[in-house]
Order: sequence, then structure tokens, then C-alpha cells
Amino acid sequence: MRHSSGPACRAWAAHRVRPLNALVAQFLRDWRIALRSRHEMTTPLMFFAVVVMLFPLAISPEPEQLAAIAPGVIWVLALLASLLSLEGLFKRDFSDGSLEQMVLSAEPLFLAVVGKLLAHWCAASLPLVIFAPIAALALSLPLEALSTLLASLLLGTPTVACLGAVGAALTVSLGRGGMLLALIVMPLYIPVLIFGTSATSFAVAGLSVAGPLAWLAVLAGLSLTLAPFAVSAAIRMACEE
Amino acid sequence: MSELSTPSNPRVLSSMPLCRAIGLRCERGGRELFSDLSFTLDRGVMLELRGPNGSGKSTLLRALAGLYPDVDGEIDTCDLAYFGHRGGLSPTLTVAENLAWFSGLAGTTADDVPGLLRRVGVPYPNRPLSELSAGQQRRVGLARLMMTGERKPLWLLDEPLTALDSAGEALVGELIDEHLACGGGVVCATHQDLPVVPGLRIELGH
Amino acid sequence: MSNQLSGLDRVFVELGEWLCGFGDGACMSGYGAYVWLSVLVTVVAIAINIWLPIRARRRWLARQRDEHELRAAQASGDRADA
Amino acid sequence: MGMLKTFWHRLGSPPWMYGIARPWMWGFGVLAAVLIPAGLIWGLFIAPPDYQQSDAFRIIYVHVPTAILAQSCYLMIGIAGFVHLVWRMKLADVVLQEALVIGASLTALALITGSVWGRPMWGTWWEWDARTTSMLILLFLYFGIYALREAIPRPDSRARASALLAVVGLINIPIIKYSVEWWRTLHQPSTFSMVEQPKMPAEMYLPLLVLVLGFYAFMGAVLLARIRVELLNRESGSSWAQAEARRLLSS
Repeated sequence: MRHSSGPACRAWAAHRVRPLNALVAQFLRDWRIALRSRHEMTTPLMFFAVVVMLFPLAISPEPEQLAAIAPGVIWVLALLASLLSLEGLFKRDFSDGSLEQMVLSAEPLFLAVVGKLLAHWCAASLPLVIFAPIAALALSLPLEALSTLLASLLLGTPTVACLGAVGAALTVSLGRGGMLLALIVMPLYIPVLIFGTSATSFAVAGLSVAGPLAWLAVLAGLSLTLAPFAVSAAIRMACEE
Repeated sequence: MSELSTPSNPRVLSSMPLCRAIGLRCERGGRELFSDLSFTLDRGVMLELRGPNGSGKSTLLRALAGLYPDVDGEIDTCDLAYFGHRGGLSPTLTVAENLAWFSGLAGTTADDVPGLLRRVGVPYPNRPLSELSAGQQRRVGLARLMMTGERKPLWLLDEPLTALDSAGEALVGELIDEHLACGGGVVCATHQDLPVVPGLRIELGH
Repeated sequence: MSNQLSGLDRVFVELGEWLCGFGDGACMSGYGAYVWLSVLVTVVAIAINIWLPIRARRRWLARQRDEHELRAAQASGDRADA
Repeated sequence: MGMLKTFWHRLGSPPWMYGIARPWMWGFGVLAAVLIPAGLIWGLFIAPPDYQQSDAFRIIYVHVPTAILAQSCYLMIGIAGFVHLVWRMKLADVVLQEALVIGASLTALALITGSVWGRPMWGTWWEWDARTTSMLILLFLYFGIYALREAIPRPDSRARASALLAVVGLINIPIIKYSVEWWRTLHQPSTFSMVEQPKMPAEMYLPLLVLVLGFYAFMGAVLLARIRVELLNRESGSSWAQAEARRLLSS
């Protein structure tokens, strides 16, 4: 079937207001929803805290051993926590029809998707980054490495949010997409995990952290520009039921 | 709402048709819903889709909206607003926030929201949507249609009269009349009779 | 190779020696077991990959045959009723 | 240019594809039946032993072709996904679905032969070497697409969703490979790794080339065979499939 928006109504679209209106409107909407359903922001944090506590009990309380695994543990848990928050990213909008309205918006879907991703990042990843120092202290990560850990988390989580959003959009129309989402998205997280953990362990070892952080920035740039297109395509597919 | 074209100053509009469908054919679950369906919707005309449940009315509407690709044939439409069973409003937000979001998506400004809400009979901009009744939520959906009417000349309405009282049905009639007067077009799938006389009528599923 | 041989390694070592009994082509200076195992696994995988489409094709044909007979039976049934 | 366009257009019609695939399938099949045994015999018996690993290195004649095939299969899946997303060609979805199974089996095979080769060389069944790790990740990418296809009931949304995931996966593969290799050089670089293979002399390299070509031909033949059966399955209601059924049943 060929479906196209014909030139019929160019006369109507004369008065565009502010092109970024869609992005800001979508961001504000999702940010308000995230604030209102606060449990969706705190659950990933609780999960993060509880599981961080398990490691000293499981492996050993000695600071040296904990410090060695601290970057890896924090980063792996940040990825797992992001999976929890991704589950509900599109599920609610899909069920109450908002996703359809996004697809049918006069403004390009790309803008709304970027707005939604930014809101998801602020609601899901920022609390993690704010909570990470406490987890780092709990795992006796050397203090000089803390700033690098935060930098790597800040640079890495946009990529995690964007790639996760692609997986979430692909599995939104499936009832129980949880495990499938993890299987689809985890292999794509590997580069972020590698560069994130090595940036922090470089800092622990006192080496220069410019390399891995630069790579994280490259990945963030790539995913922020490319992923919204994939997410838009996936959302259109989900709505075509 | 000044930019919105109101009945008092319908602007001169090109005569291009709003929606053209050629040779539409759809099969669902092995059963043929409709075949070789063609029509052209010009400005100021309402197309009414009639037919029993499961005759493909909603499927045709979703196909026109581009939300259902499994339809053979050619569809050419302009920007459109889809008013389906699922209201597309999020319950945790207030009415005003929902409308602000829609105006952002449609790229228009929504300055006179209280006036709009009074018009559709739900004058509580700051009340969360979850506290409103189903009929009131449908009315907020109608407010959404009115607000984006300027950018989206074609309205696709899927049984707009459900959950609406008699005053609501009259409201729907008024809105459709206004929209048609401003040079918009409406495709409406319905069971009850609409207070508006349809320019075109298609029977499905016989 | 590590001296304390685990169960699996002992199997490979003995297999290697047994293979060496068949001349150096099979012995591969002691590594015969590993080489021939991987070759065997590859050949089995190739065989499975070849066999799968053939089986799928046979199944499709069988289904067509059943449908064919069903239609023929119905046709003759209708003729009988008429 | 017209010829290419008609070829592209015809690719969309299953009966033409079903017909044209038959000679190519047999051609590739015969090619593989000649090249693979010849390459194996040449590699396993005639080629000189490696000075370092002696005869254990002969496993590369089986491991390297499957590893190369596994990756080029994913590349084909990514391209098929892209073609399906852009031109909505049903054939691309059939190619994607069938190449998925072949690719996953070849990746698993490469991992098995890789670990069997690791034992005599590194003394461990599994070594987190850059290539084995990225091969393992590739296997999970395959499983991801396979699981997504199994989870979506409707045929066309299943096709488009897995096509999109294939393209996204393909874009990420170079990044994943680079980051795994970077990660590998970060931790103690293994004394001997498959990557820095000393430049192989001709008589060792040629059988490998023959085997790689043989495996490509084998994959082509099996893929075309599977495509033909899948076309029959998907279009069994259509007239050409019924005609084919009658022809086969009568013979």
C-alpha cells in the first residue's frame, strides 16, 4: 500500500510555531509523568542499592578486593537498572493510545522521540549517577576515581538509554517482553560497558582516562543522532497493529 | 485561537482533495473485509462509514491514518487527526497538560485552553484526567481535535458518539459542521446517526 | 599440556594414542584427537544443514499430498451425494 | 539500467525466484561438493605442519572458514533487513529468516572448533581471546533476532521488527569488535593469539582459501534450498505452488 501525505493541504501548514515545540512538549509531558509516578524512578535505585550490598557479602569485605571489582559492579548494575526502567518506557503510552498520537503528530516523530529519550534519561539515569558515589563508597572505590566514574556514567548512560529505547520500542507490542528486551539489548551495551569500566579502572590505576571517556562521548554522540530514527521506525511498527 | 480559522473568516483553500483512496483491498484472518474500494474526499465533505461490527470500519480508518499497512491499493492523504477508541490521553496528567502536549505535537499554540474546555463542557483544566468520567475524557479528546484542526484538515473519527450524552452528540455535530465549514474533511465510522448529513456514505461488510 | 590431566583430557590423550596406531596421517603428532574431532563436528554440522531443507521439502510435499487426497475424497463424496 | 530494474522487480515475485534459484542451488552445491573435500584433504594431509603448533594448527582449516562464514552471514542478514525496511520486499524477509538459522549454526560451530583448537594451544577449553569473545557476542546477536522473531505473532510486523534489529545489530558490530579488541589489549595480551598469525606460507594458505570458497558455495546452496522450501510454505495457497505440488506429486 502506498501511503503519502500529499501536497493537498500545504496552505494549512503555513504557520509553524516553534520547530522544537514538539521536543519540549514531549519532554515536559514525560518528565511530569515520571515525577507523578515516582515509584518508577525509585525502583531502579532500590534495585541498584540492594544488589550493590550483595557483593561485599558474596565476595569479601576487604577493601582491596572490593576496589578491584567496584567499577565493573557499578557499571553492570547501572545497565541492569536501566533495563528495569526501560520496561515501562513505551508500555503505558502504547496502552492508552498516546503512542499513536505521537506517530500521527504533524511535527516529525524524530523530535518527539528525542524529547522522550531525554526525559527518560533524566528520570532513570540521572538518579543512578547521583546515587553512584554512595555505591562507590560502599565498594571502597578509591576517592580519586570517583570523578571519573561519574563522568563515565554521565557519558555512557545516554547511549544506554538510546539503545535500550530501540529494544523497548521493538518489544512494546509484546505482552511479556522483559527477558527478550534484555537479550536484544545487552549485546549492544557491551562497548559502553567496556569503555565505562576501563575508564574507572584507569583512574584507580592512576592512568590517563582521556581515551575511554572520549570513546564514551563518541558512542553517546552516535547513539543520540542515529537511535531516534530507529526508535521512530520501531514505534511506527508497534502502532501498526 | 486567533490563528485558528473560525467560521467567521474561512480562508481561501486550494481545491485539492484531502484524501484519495484507489482500489483498496483488505483481508484479515483469511476473510476479505472490503475490496476495490475507491473514493475521493474533497474539502467540506463528510464520509460516513456504516456496517456491522467486524466489517472493517476501524481497519479502514486505521489504514487511512497509515496505522495499518496490510491494505493493498493506494492511499494519499494530508495531515490528519485520528480519534480512535483509545483516547490517546495519559491519565496521570491534568487536562491542561495533555492539551499542551498535543499542541506541541501539532506545532500550534494553545493559548485559549480554558475557552476551549468550556466549549466542550469540561471546564477543569487542572484536574487529573483519571478523575474524569469516560464521557468527559472523550470531550477532552474532542477539544484536542478542535485545537489541532488548523494543522490537520482531515479528521478520522472512530465511533465518536460512544460514551457521550445527548449534549455531547450535539457538540460533535457542531464541531463537525465548523470543521467542514473551515474547509476540513471528516471520515467517520459510526453506528448511530450523526446530527450531520454526510456528503458520502459507504456500506461495508454486506 | 598440563600434567594433572582432567578426565576429559585423559580421554583425548588416549584417543590420540589410539589414532596414532593408524599412521601419522591420523596421528597428527599426537593432536589427532583434537583435529579429527573438530573435522567431525564440522562435517556433522554440514550434513545437518543439508538435511534440514530436504526434510522441510518432504514435509511440505506430504502436506500437499494429504490436501490433494482430501479434496479428491470430497469431490468423489459430492459426486456420490449428487 | 532497465535490465537491473526488471531483475530487482522480478526478485519480488516468488515463482520467478523459485525457478531461478534451482540452477544456482545445484551449481553452488556441486561447487561445494568439489571444493570442501579437496580443501580438507589438501589442508589435513598435504599441507606442511606449522613449526610452532605442529599439526594442531590444522584445525584452522575448519575453524577459520566457519568463522568467516558466520560473520558474512550476519552481514547478509543486515543487508536483507535493510532491503526489507526500505523496499518492503517479502523475499528479503525469507532470506533473513533462513540465513539466521545457517548463521547461528555456523557461529556455534566456529565457537566449538575454536575452543577445541584452544585446548592444545592455550591449554584451556575457553580463552577470552578477542576473536572468540566477539564470536560469542555475535552468537547472542543471532539469538536476539531469533527470539524477537519467535515472540512476534504477526508475520509482517515480525518481518519488519527483525529487519530493524538486524540493521541496528549490523551497525553495532564494528563498534563491538573494536571495543572487544581494545579491551583485549588492555588486559595482559595473550602470549600467542590467533590474531597475530605469522604470515602463512602459500602452501598452507591455499587450502584455506579453497575451503573458504567451498564453504561460501555450501552456504549459498543451503540458503537457496531453504529459500525455495520457505517460498513454497508461504505461498502454498497460490497457483504456482499448487502447480509445483501437482508436478512433484505426479512424478
